[in-house]
Amino acid sequence: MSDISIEEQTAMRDSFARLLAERGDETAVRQAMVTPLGYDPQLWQDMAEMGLLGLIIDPEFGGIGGDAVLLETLMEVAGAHLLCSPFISTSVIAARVIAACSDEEQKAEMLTAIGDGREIIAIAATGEQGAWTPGGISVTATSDENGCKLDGVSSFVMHAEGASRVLVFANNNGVTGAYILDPAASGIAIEKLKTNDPTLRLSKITFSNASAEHLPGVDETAIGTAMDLARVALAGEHAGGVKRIFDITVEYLRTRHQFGRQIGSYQSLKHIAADMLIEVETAASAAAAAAQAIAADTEDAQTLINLAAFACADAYRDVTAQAIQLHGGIAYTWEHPAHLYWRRARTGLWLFGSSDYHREQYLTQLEAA
Amino acid sequence: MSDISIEEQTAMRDSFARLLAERGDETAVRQAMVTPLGYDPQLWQDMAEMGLLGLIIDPEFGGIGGDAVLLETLMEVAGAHLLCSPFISTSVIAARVIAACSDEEQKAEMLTAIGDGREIIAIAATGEQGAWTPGGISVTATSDENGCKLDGVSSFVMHAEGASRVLVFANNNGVTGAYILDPAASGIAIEKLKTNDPTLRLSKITFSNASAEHLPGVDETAIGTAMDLARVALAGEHAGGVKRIFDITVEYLRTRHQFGRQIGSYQSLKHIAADMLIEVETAASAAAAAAQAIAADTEDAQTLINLAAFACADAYRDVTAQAIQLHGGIAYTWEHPAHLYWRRARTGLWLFGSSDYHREQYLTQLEAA
Amino acid sequence: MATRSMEMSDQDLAAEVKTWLAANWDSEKRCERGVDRLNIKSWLGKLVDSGYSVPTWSPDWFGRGFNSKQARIIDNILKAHQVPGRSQDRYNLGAVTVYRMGSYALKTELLRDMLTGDVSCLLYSEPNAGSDLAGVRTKAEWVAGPDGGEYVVTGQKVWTTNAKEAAYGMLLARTDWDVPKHGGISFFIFPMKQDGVEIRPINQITGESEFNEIFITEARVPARYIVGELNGGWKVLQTALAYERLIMGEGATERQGKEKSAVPPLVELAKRHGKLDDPVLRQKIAQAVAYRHLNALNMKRAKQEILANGSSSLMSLGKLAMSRIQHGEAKVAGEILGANSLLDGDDFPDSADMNFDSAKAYMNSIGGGSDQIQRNIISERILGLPREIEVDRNMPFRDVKSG
Amino acid sequence: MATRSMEMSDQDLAAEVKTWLAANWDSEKRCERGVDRLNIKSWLGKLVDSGYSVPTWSPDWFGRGFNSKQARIIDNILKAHQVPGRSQDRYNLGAVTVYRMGSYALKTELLRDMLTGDVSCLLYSEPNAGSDLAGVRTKAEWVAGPDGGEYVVTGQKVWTTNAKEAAYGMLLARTDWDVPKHGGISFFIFPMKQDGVEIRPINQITGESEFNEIFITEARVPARYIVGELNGGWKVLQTALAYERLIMGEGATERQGKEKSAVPPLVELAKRHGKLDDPVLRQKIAQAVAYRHLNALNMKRAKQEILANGSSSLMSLGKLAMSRIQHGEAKVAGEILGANSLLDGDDFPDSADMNFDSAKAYMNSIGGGSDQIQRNIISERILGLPREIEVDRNMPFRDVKSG
Repeated sequence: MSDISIEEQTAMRDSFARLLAERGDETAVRQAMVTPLGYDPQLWQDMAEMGLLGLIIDPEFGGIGGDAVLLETLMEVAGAHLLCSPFISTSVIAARVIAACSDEEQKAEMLTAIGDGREIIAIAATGEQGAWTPGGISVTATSDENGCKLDGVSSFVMHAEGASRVLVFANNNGVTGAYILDPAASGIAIEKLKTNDPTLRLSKITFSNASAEHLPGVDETAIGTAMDLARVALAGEHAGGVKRIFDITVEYLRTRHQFGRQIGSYQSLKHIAADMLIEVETAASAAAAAAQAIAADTEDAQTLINLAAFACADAYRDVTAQAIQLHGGIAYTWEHPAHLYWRRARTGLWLFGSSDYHREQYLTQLEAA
Repeated sequence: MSDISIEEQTAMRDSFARLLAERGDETAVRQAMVTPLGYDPQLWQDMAEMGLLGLIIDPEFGGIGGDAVLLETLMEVAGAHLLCSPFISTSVIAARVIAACSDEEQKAEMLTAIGDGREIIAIAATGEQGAWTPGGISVTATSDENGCKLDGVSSFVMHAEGASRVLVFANNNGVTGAYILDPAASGIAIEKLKTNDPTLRLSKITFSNASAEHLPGVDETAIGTAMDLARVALAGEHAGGVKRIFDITVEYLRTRHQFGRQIGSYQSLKHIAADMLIEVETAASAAAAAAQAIAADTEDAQTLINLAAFACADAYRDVTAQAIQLHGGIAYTWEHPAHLYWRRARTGLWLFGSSDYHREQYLTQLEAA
Repeated sequence: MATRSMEMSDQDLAAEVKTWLAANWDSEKRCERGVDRLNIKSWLGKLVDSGYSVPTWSPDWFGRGFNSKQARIIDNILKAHQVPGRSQDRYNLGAVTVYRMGSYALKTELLRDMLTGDVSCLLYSEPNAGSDLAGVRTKAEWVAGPDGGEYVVTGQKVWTTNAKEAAYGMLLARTDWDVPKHGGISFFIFPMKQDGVEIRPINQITGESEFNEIFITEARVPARYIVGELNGGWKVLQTALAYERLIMGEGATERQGKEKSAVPPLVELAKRHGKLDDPVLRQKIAQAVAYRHLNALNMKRAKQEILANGSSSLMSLGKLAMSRIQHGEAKVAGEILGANSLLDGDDFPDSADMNFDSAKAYMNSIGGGSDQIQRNIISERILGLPREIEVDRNMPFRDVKSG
Repeated sequence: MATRSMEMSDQDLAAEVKTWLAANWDSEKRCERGVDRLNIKSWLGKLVDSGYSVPTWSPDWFGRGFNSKQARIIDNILKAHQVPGRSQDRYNLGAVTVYRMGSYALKTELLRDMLTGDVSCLLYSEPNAGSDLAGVRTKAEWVAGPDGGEYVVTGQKVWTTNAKEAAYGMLLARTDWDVPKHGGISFFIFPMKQDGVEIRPINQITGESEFNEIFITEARVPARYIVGELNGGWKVLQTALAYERLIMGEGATERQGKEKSAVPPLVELAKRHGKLDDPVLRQKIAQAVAYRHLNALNMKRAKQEILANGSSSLMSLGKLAMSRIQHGEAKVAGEILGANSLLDGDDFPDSADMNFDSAKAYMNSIGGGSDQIQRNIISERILGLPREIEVDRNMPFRDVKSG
């Protein structure tokens, strides 16, 4: 559990929300999403100044030392605003992986740089199957006296654009580990992938005898923990996003008139809205419960992580799909925000494992209970 | 294709409907379903007199010579009235299996008796898995100079009550065949099974060295054809049942008032009714298409049989479930007919293969197309 | 009577209750200390007089003026000792209604009996007034007599539990037919044990008969047994329903709490029937279990919100969510059982349970405000969307269409 | 002009058309016989004069008075020879509207041009009049002038296809603001090629821009271009919409017919991505394919009913059913593609198709009367349930709330 007071946490949440309202509104998102980088470097710097980039980094390395609960809360804010940023890559996955590194010097240098906003770290975590499981890794590491070399392909690499380093999960003689290298290094070929969600930046990286630095002490468990934290961050983002698009939709139901009545007075639309509310609240409960379980390290943490992963993603998918339907024609236009949430939701269905995968894992956990 | 004229077919349908309206209404169903027999022998005799029991039997043996289309049409009438009878057992499965028998004397005698209403034939088609596939048979036949003996268990036996004979599918040295015996024969133990649908009679039969007559010429294909015809008959029953419970429900929406309005004026109920109508019409189309394909022996007949099997069963299940919900409390009472349709629909989900099984078969057919 | 103080410490309170219990309740024999067999009426009297049965009520009326946290302390101790008659300020709906809304005279006359064994039942719903409770057509006509006279009641009520046991029915009846529907209803504490009250069990599709129809033919109820104002019954009902929802809600959050750690029943069922390896079923089982789990998480959050703010809009979602859960679980159970779903009865207990649950699920999705009514409530009260148009709201009830 | 006779035999008709075609159409060069390159205007003129372009219309107006079966014979021959300009009596909505409801003068002035290249577009929907077409706020104000004067039109229309190509727009505009909404609308054949008409493409979530917004600022339309009565536009619209539905329905049943024998695209997709062995996906694929198959069976039955009785209520179900089909297929395609669903563009054509289809499915579920409107129509017109309460039906349009 974090020792940051509730008041401080609330204050952080509020100032993050203010920041995004000012500098990360829909217009800003639309501007950022069409840049090659895919995010607003100035906003990234603002987040650094608020300490957000070191949110889960230990105070020893200049971070805030927040726990999963605080992370989830702030991700709800990010999700509500469709924040485009390498936050999950850099400040969640990389920060958590590096925190497990046993080379204290390496760790201190990199964590401090992450918190300062000096590092953007791309995450090469899975092969072309997009499985985000240890079995899905298809990069091989070999090491000799001259250091480590990477070979193979990693796809669905998040935020290679603008990244100062790439964090790669690779197998070295059957042992999964973490490696880090410069994206401009020789032996690394980055191919940008066109995505359906314009706020998402993905690449495919081919490694051919590329020199990389090994992060000692980072084993499969540490990587799994980092990815699970990322799943909860994503669940929080979903919970925040689904709430916002729902609020936008209910507001539309209140203000749009057809046949001389608010369309929200039509029972079929009211009933759809009621069903949507269950999904919205469920996403919030699931994401929060998973975060609390991680923070308190309870026995059912893994169960709740898997539950949140599919429940939040599915809720986001279903609610955004209905949001477009309830808006009617206006949401069929690119200019309306509904499809941005809808695309983000559809992204969330696959990142870090599909809903079917997480449902299967959830059941496996329950069998063992 | 049958050479019975459209006019004759319509006349048969109408007189069957009249018969059931007079002698097979809800009160009659409720009376019959609590008798040990589970059907009204007088009504069965009336059906015999109308020629219905020989519906698909060749005129040569005193039948009408109707095809699958006529059968499906009449089963819609039966379904609408929740007819309790051994019709599918006796006049569809047994009649079709026996028609494939190569012993003309045996065939003539049995088919004539079926058409006359003198035979009620129970069908022992599957083992305790309730799979209704050749692989699901768990009765073994052995034959020597003294005739055939049956051993093993058959469950979900339809209408053993009151049956004059039992038709058994059994494996003889790896060859599936059909056998017939007297339910009172030695070596046969019939255990009644309690069912959820009070209009359904099922038993488990244990055979221990029971003497049976073999039906020569009836192979796995002939049995499969008979079971497929039964599936289409059942699909027709579903199509008729789902239409009737839907009509009952819409009528209730029109006449029931709450808050000073017909409840059918509430948009959410109207919309549920609209969605139900799609299911109702779809069931009718699917059952009819399968029947037409069998009658015309088209290439896609097997595809359409599997499609009708799951589409009609699922439609019946979903519409009856909504019918109870739309009626509210009144349909929670035993006296209201809604639950009788609901139970019948739930029976249909499993008889002759589950919806998931038929979906799987359907896809297999399509792959081969 | 003992201390009333709100400032009493929790420890002192617990000690006080335990001392009293030790003196009055034999935990081993589960009866009043000093006797051999529980005489429930006598025991309830004792408990009511102690103030522990309705601890949040005023000391003028069998209570102690405790707050709800203190009441919970008392309740937990009584529960641990399996003491009957506890928490009647939460669960005895008839008594709560009389206490909250009855006149001084009515409380004096009825309250103690209602706390010491005079069970009450609900006489709200009618065949033509299901979702629309304000559409009641049971009529109550005044006739002169001593003590304010009495009302002669004729009509039909449905969906009543405990009707046979009940001494009183909380009756909604129409006392004025010439005003709009909400304005002509009165709320009576109606004596059940009299001629003119016929109770017939309802045969339900589950095979149970927990509910009854009540045929009332010129039965009598004293005018002084009206709760609230004459023709003010709708308001009384709203308060009574609010209590009912609160109790059901609390029950729901409490029941939820228990189910967490065990292996879910659907998983056990699949294991028992050798279906836990079926990948198609696994997805369906996981989703069905998840819905219940997620609802439990929502209810847990609701409880936290109630503790923090005194209320939670999440509470209203639970009943609707439960319909999806119950119907869904029964459906998946059916798919696990396969053709065995056709069977029933003692020889096939898993099938019997599944079939029962499939029917029983309608109890939640229809009873106590159908799913459709719940969606109205959620969209109107929580989301603030416009109310359904009520065509009969302002017309004299006589002219309202019914059927 | 040739025989008009309804009694003409099908063989004679076919022979006549083929003879005419042989004389006038060069099937190899796909243009008018005797020239090297198709001049569409000239060809359309020739076809229209032959009567084969609108064979069911009256001989007074470019037709031959044939019945629909005969028209189908002509159409099939022209289709086989890839002749442009056929079946305009079914597909040229602007011309059909003028022919069916326009005045003699209007037909004389416009009809031939509309059949020989003057395309028309629909100007019905507005930002505030989507489901509620009678809520149009585009205003048309009369000014005096020769030939009955003209109307000055100002307003905004949306969801118009072919706006850039169109010579005319079928315009719904308000000509009286002081009567209830349905009574103050007129239907104009509105000239598109004029100042005051600005066309802006709409960027759609599919990435396409097939629709436009039309900003009309003091544009002009002659008073004689009103179809039907002044303020009688609602009735004209209903007839026009009925034709549109009929055409869409026919299109639907025709398109359905083709897809039967081939392996369904979802099966091919799963095969391509090595997922056809996944039992969970197999169930979902089978169900998605089945929904389309079942709808085709419904539409086939509809067609049989139409042939037998002239109409079929099944027809109205197709559009609603199509929403479930299209959204469902796209969803299953996404599950087949897995994480590749994240990708898009030419490098990932299966993903691009799936993502496009996911967005495009809203075209059916929202456009042309949303699913919700379809359910109203089905429940009211087919099932005979009561109409939605229309609060604005009888109030002067000025007072109607909008937004």
